[in-house]
Amino acid sequence: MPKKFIEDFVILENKRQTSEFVILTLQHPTNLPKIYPGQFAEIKVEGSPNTFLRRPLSIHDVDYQNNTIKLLVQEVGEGTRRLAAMKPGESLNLIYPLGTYYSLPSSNKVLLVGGGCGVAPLLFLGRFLHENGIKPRFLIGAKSSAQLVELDEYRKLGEVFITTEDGSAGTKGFVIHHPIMKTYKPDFDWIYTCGPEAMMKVIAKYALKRNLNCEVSLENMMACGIGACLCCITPTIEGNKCTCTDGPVFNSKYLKW
Amino acid sequence: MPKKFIEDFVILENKRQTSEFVILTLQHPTNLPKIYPGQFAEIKVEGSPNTFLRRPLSIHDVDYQNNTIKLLVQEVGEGTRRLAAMKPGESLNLIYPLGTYYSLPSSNKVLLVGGGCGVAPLLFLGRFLHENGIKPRFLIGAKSSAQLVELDEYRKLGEVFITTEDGSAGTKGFVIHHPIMKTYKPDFDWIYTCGPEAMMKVIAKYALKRNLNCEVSLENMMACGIGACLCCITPTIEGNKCTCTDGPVFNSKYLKW
Amino acid sequence: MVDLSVNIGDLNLKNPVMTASGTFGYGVEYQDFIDINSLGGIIVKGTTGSPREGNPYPRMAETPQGMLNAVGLQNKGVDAFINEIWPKIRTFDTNIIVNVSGSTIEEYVETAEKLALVPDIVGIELNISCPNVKEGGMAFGTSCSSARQVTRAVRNVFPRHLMVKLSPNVTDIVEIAKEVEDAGADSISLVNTFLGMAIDAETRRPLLSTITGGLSGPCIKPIALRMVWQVADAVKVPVVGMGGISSASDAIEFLLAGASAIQVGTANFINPSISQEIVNGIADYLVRHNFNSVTELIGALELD
Amino acid sequence: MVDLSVNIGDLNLKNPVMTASGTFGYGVEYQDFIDINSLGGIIVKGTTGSPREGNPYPRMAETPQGMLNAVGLQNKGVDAFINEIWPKIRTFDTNIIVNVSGSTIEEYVETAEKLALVPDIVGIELNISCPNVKEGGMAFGTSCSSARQVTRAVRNVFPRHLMVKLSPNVTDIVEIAKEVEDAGADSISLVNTFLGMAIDAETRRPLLSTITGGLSGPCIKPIALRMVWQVADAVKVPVVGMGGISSASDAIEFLLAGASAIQVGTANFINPSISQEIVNGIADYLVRHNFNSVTELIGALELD
Ligand SMILES: Cc1cc2nc3c(=O)[nH]c(=O)nc-3n(C[C@H](O)[C@H](O)[C@H](O)COP(=O)(O)OP(=O)(O)OC[C@H]3O[C@@H](n4cnc5c(N)ncnc54)[C@H](O)[C@@H]3O)c2cc1C
Ligand SMILES: Cc1cc2nc3c(=O)[nH]c(=O)nc-3n(C[C@H](O)[C@H](O)[C@H](O)COP(=O)(O)OP(=O)(O)OC[C@H]3O[C@@H](n4cnc5c(N)ncnc54)[C@H](O)[C@@H]3O)c2cc1C
Ligand SMILES: Cc1cc2nc3c(=O)[nH]c(=O)nc-3n(C[C@H](O)[C@H](O)[C@H](O)COP(=O)(O)O)c2cc1C
Ligand SMILES: Cc1cc2nc3c(=O)[nH]c(=O)nc-3n(C[C@H](O)[C@H](O)[C@H](O)COP(=O)(O)O)c2cc1C
Ligand code: FES
Ligand code: FES
Repeated sequence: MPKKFIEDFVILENKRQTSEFVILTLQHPTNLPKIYPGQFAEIKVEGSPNTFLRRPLSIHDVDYQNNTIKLLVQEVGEGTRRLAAMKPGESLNLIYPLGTYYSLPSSNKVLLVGGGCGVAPLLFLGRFLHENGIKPRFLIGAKSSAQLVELDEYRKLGEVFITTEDGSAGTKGFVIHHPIMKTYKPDFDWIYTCGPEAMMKVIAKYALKRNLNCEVSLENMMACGIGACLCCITPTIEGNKCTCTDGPVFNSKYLKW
Repeated sequence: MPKKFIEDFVILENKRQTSEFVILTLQHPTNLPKIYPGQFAEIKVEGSPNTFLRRPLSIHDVDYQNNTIKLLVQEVGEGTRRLAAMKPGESLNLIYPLGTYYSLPSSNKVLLVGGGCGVAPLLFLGRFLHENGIKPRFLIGAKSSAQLVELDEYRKLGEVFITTEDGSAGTKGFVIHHPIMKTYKPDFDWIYTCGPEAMMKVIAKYALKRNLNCEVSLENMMACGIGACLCCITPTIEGNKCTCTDGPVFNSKYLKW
Repeated sequence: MVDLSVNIGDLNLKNPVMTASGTFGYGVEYQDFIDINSLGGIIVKGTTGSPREGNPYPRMAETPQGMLNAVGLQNKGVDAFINEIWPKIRTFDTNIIVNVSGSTIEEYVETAEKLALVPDIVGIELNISCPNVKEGGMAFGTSCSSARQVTRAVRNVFPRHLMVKLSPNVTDIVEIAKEVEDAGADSISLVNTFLGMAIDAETRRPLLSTITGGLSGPCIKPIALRMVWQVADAVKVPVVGMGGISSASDAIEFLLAGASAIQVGTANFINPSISQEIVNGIADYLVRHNFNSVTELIGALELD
Repeated sequence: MVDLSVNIGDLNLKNPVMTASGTFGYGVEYQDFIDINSLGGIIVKGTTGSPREGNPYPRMAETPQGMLNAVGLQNKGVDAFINEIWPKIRTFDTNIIVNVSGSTIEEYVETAEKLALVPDIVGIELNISCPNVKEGGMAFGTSCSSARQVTRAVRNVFPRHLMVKLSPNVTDIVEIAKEVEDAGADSISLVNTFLGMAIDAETRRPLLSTITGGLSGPCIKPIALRMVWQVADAVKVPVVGMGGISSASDAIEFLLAGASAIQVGTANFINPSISQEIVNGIADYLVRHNFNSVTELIGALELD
């Protein structure tokens, strides 16, 4: 296991994307350790009396040159609301990098499927694949166009397909309804997905049926994030596994889905 | 009983006085109710996870023209540290005005004796007396000159005497050792005091012995501040009384001191 | 309009929100902040046979999301309550319930008898669970036989609504609840405070004059909620839940767990308008979730 | 240099700071954050006779200054512990104590017997207080007779240090502590978690798969501290205190109340270095207050 750290970062920038999403850029005073796409950090939310435990958030992007990382925060409760209100100069304590990561594909035809705040790890994954000579395609689902974030960033790395539930952008419907889902193998035989569990389950079933490799990233509730409390388990064919150390990225065929 | 309010104030200014003391100026959007010297507010400290109950603080000064009040905050624990770190523009919820107040003296020879953060209500009291044609004298005690706050403000209202424990300003020793304490009646026959309990007890004994009127302001621990919980009691010759509603200002002769 | 009214036995409440004994004075203390008549009921401060001075100062210590108190039933006694206080509060248009405390069964009975003679006092809450007095108090609430005895003795002399308030400092609260129901309680309220302690590490002294005191506030909510759920499941009389309720959502959790009404305690100290805000918040919830009546929430916890 | 070492019966601890079972894995999980060897001891995860999968997800809910857990003793069983885990952790230079849990007296005894055969396991902590299993667990810790029985049965087969961990979900913890002492415990640790519950008002469902779970964290500290104070006053064996300890000052409060050592639990999740910070903080306190040895603090609460 690579080493984990507890360290203070300083907020460099807080960029609001939509009414629900912000992107925080955090800087570390010295060199960052190696971080892999799909890994996450456990974040201490200060000044939020009802946020007792740390909050797990994916590493959204990493810049080793400037020692910065980005977090994509969706405001859903007191903790994420407080994070989304943080100002440049404030400091944030992270335990990181945590958990497993998406594996390098043996194919170069890959599809990255994200929904909601589940897009968070996919930018970093896309960049990582790109750097490794693989051109990712992105399929991003949202309720409506107003929830779509950072499309231009993805487009720098590969082709981007969109679905929205209300049809306000891209194909109307859920990600599974997008035409590209019909053209697996020629177009892709490796799927990475992160998003609402219901979405990931559909994708996992789809992949299983077609014998495509599929890695999913779970967002189970966590207390410790480092494999000590056994609160975050998910049932697998090898018994209960910790989402924080055996995951969050699992090959979907191991999950009891 | 005059009406009490729960209202949000906005911080206009946070002026650091010493390493321990700041003065906060808070503005109310509309006209302030009548507030009397010695009264206090119960303040909700936001963003301080370990500060569960409100914190009682004296009204340090009132400006009806600008609808502002001032608070003199001494940093002693998490709650007061958070208050002392508040920035202009932030808002603060107050229950106020609470408790009894110093009475208008029947004499015009009055001495106001304060120690530590106990000076807080005395500026407002001094101004109130001054406006009522009485020239107050102040006797202010501190550990050292570095703890003395706002002397110029007091000097606008009346003569100021100082004692410090280390002799770094004024007379060396405690307030009770100041030469003026020898010249009661000619110089004063009415004493108002606020500060550490030990100091107030000495002053109260002194006054009792010489038959001087003496009003003290207690700083008992409070949960509600409005007479509902019965946590803040002080024993009096008429039984246990609530410091928050029967006090904080008591005529010292009623206290079982 | 959604219907907020609930019945606790023969008591009709405008809404399920009451205020807890010892945290709301006699109601008058909160008049500047809310309309007392908008509440389902208020439970006044613990009343004893004779006047009591309570425990020495300090009586209070702050704890993580809670507080300890050691007030010790300071009150002017039942006679002063009836003659001086009651006339000032009886005109409130809400259910005013008198919390009755004591050190001996005789004291409980004597107090209840006197209150029974005041016909417009609709009910009493029998406090067999106060941890802050040397004798009696909590002791009655932590054994089945004494809980039964004191309830039955008071039942015999008090003909109107008898709510019995349980102590959480027990191994099996269901056992006690059943005894109390059996002995004639019209309703059961829970929980009173948990026996706790606080020390100042710097001075190496206890923070309370009595060393131990009663813990209340959000910190106890998970335990209180569990107890309410267990008791509501086991008894037939209505249950009134409390322990850390500080928001409409907290209140709804207790209703879902089976409480027919709730009491707001320590939260009143932090926000004196909270009880009324909770009434409004429950109404909003009902609208938002398409319920017609708050009674639809009672015991409506969904299990698989 | 101040002396931080304490003895718990025959166990010598470098300092009074241990980590609580179920909150510190097997120690290895924390190696990136602290030097495990700097601790007085670690109590490993609850170990049972056979492997257990524990309870279904969700197993955790956040509460005001605390959390509920319903892990339910997930572990690989005592054989796997001895064969796979112990070889990896036995070289830590600290006291490693194995928390033993079970559903029946036989299971406790069998597990303890197997651990007795591993000579370098210095002690076990008998968990008669787990609220998260259907059978046994807490039931053993809430009645005097079963607490006595299981303690005596394990005492008969385990010759080294036997620490017994009490449940706080009882009316009279002193009574249970005395039984356990009498039955041969070398030390008593307390408290385990409080039985609590959490509901999501919006979905009207319990937040835990098991509906109820164990409450831990700062919220329980005042009650835990009171219990430690009561038990330390009543028994002769050393007491190990825990419940919400999150700072050196919290730890010192438990020592003052009479604990000879303390365990840090839930706080490890929020700050994985906290146990070592507490060791340092206690040392600073001793210097600042002119004590030579931490033993001077044990039971040193000043009463008038
Ligand atoms: C490995 C991992 C990576 C994640 N990455 C991201 C990310 O990059 N960006 C992002 O915005 N969110 C991410 N999440 C989800 C995020 O952790 C939760 O939204 C957050 O903890 C909620 O905290 P809160 O205080 O705002 O909400 P709360 O007030 O605690 O809860 C609000 C709602 O969110 C749910 N919730 C709370 N905690 C979690 C949790 N750990 N997982 C799922 N749901 C939860 C609650 O059940 C509740 O319905 C991730 C979660 C995991 C486990
Ligand atoms: C009527 C009244 C008027 C007051 N006016 C002022 C004022 O104008 N300026 C000012 O700086 N302070 C004033 N105080 C004291 C102030 O309320 C406390 O210092 C404050 O509550 C401490 O909060 P904390 O969170 O910073 O400290 P905590 O961390 O809560 O405690 C730090 C230390 O302060 C002590 N303390 C805590 N609460 C109180 C309290 N209510 N009274 C006395 N000691 C306490 C604790 O025992 C502890 O030793 C007043 C108190 C009262 C009752
Ligand atoms: C300061 C204080 C005084 C109390 N006095 C009484 C009392 O006189 N009688 C009683 O039955 N309960 C008394 N209680 C207990 C409360 O009514 C309530 O049961 C308890 O505080 C739990 O609810 P909460 O967490 O909402 O405060 C008192 C509680 C506090 C905090
Ligand atoms: C996630 C979790 C798992 C636990 N597992 C065990 C266990 O296996 N055996 C045990 O005796 N106690 C267990 N406990 C209880 C703790 O050891 C400790 O007694 C309790 O959490 C109180 O201390 P704290 O408030 O410092 O956490 C567990 C606690 C938590 C939070
Ligand atoms: S969150 Fe603690 S083991 Fe995963
Ligand atoms: S603080 Fe509650 S009565 Fe004074």
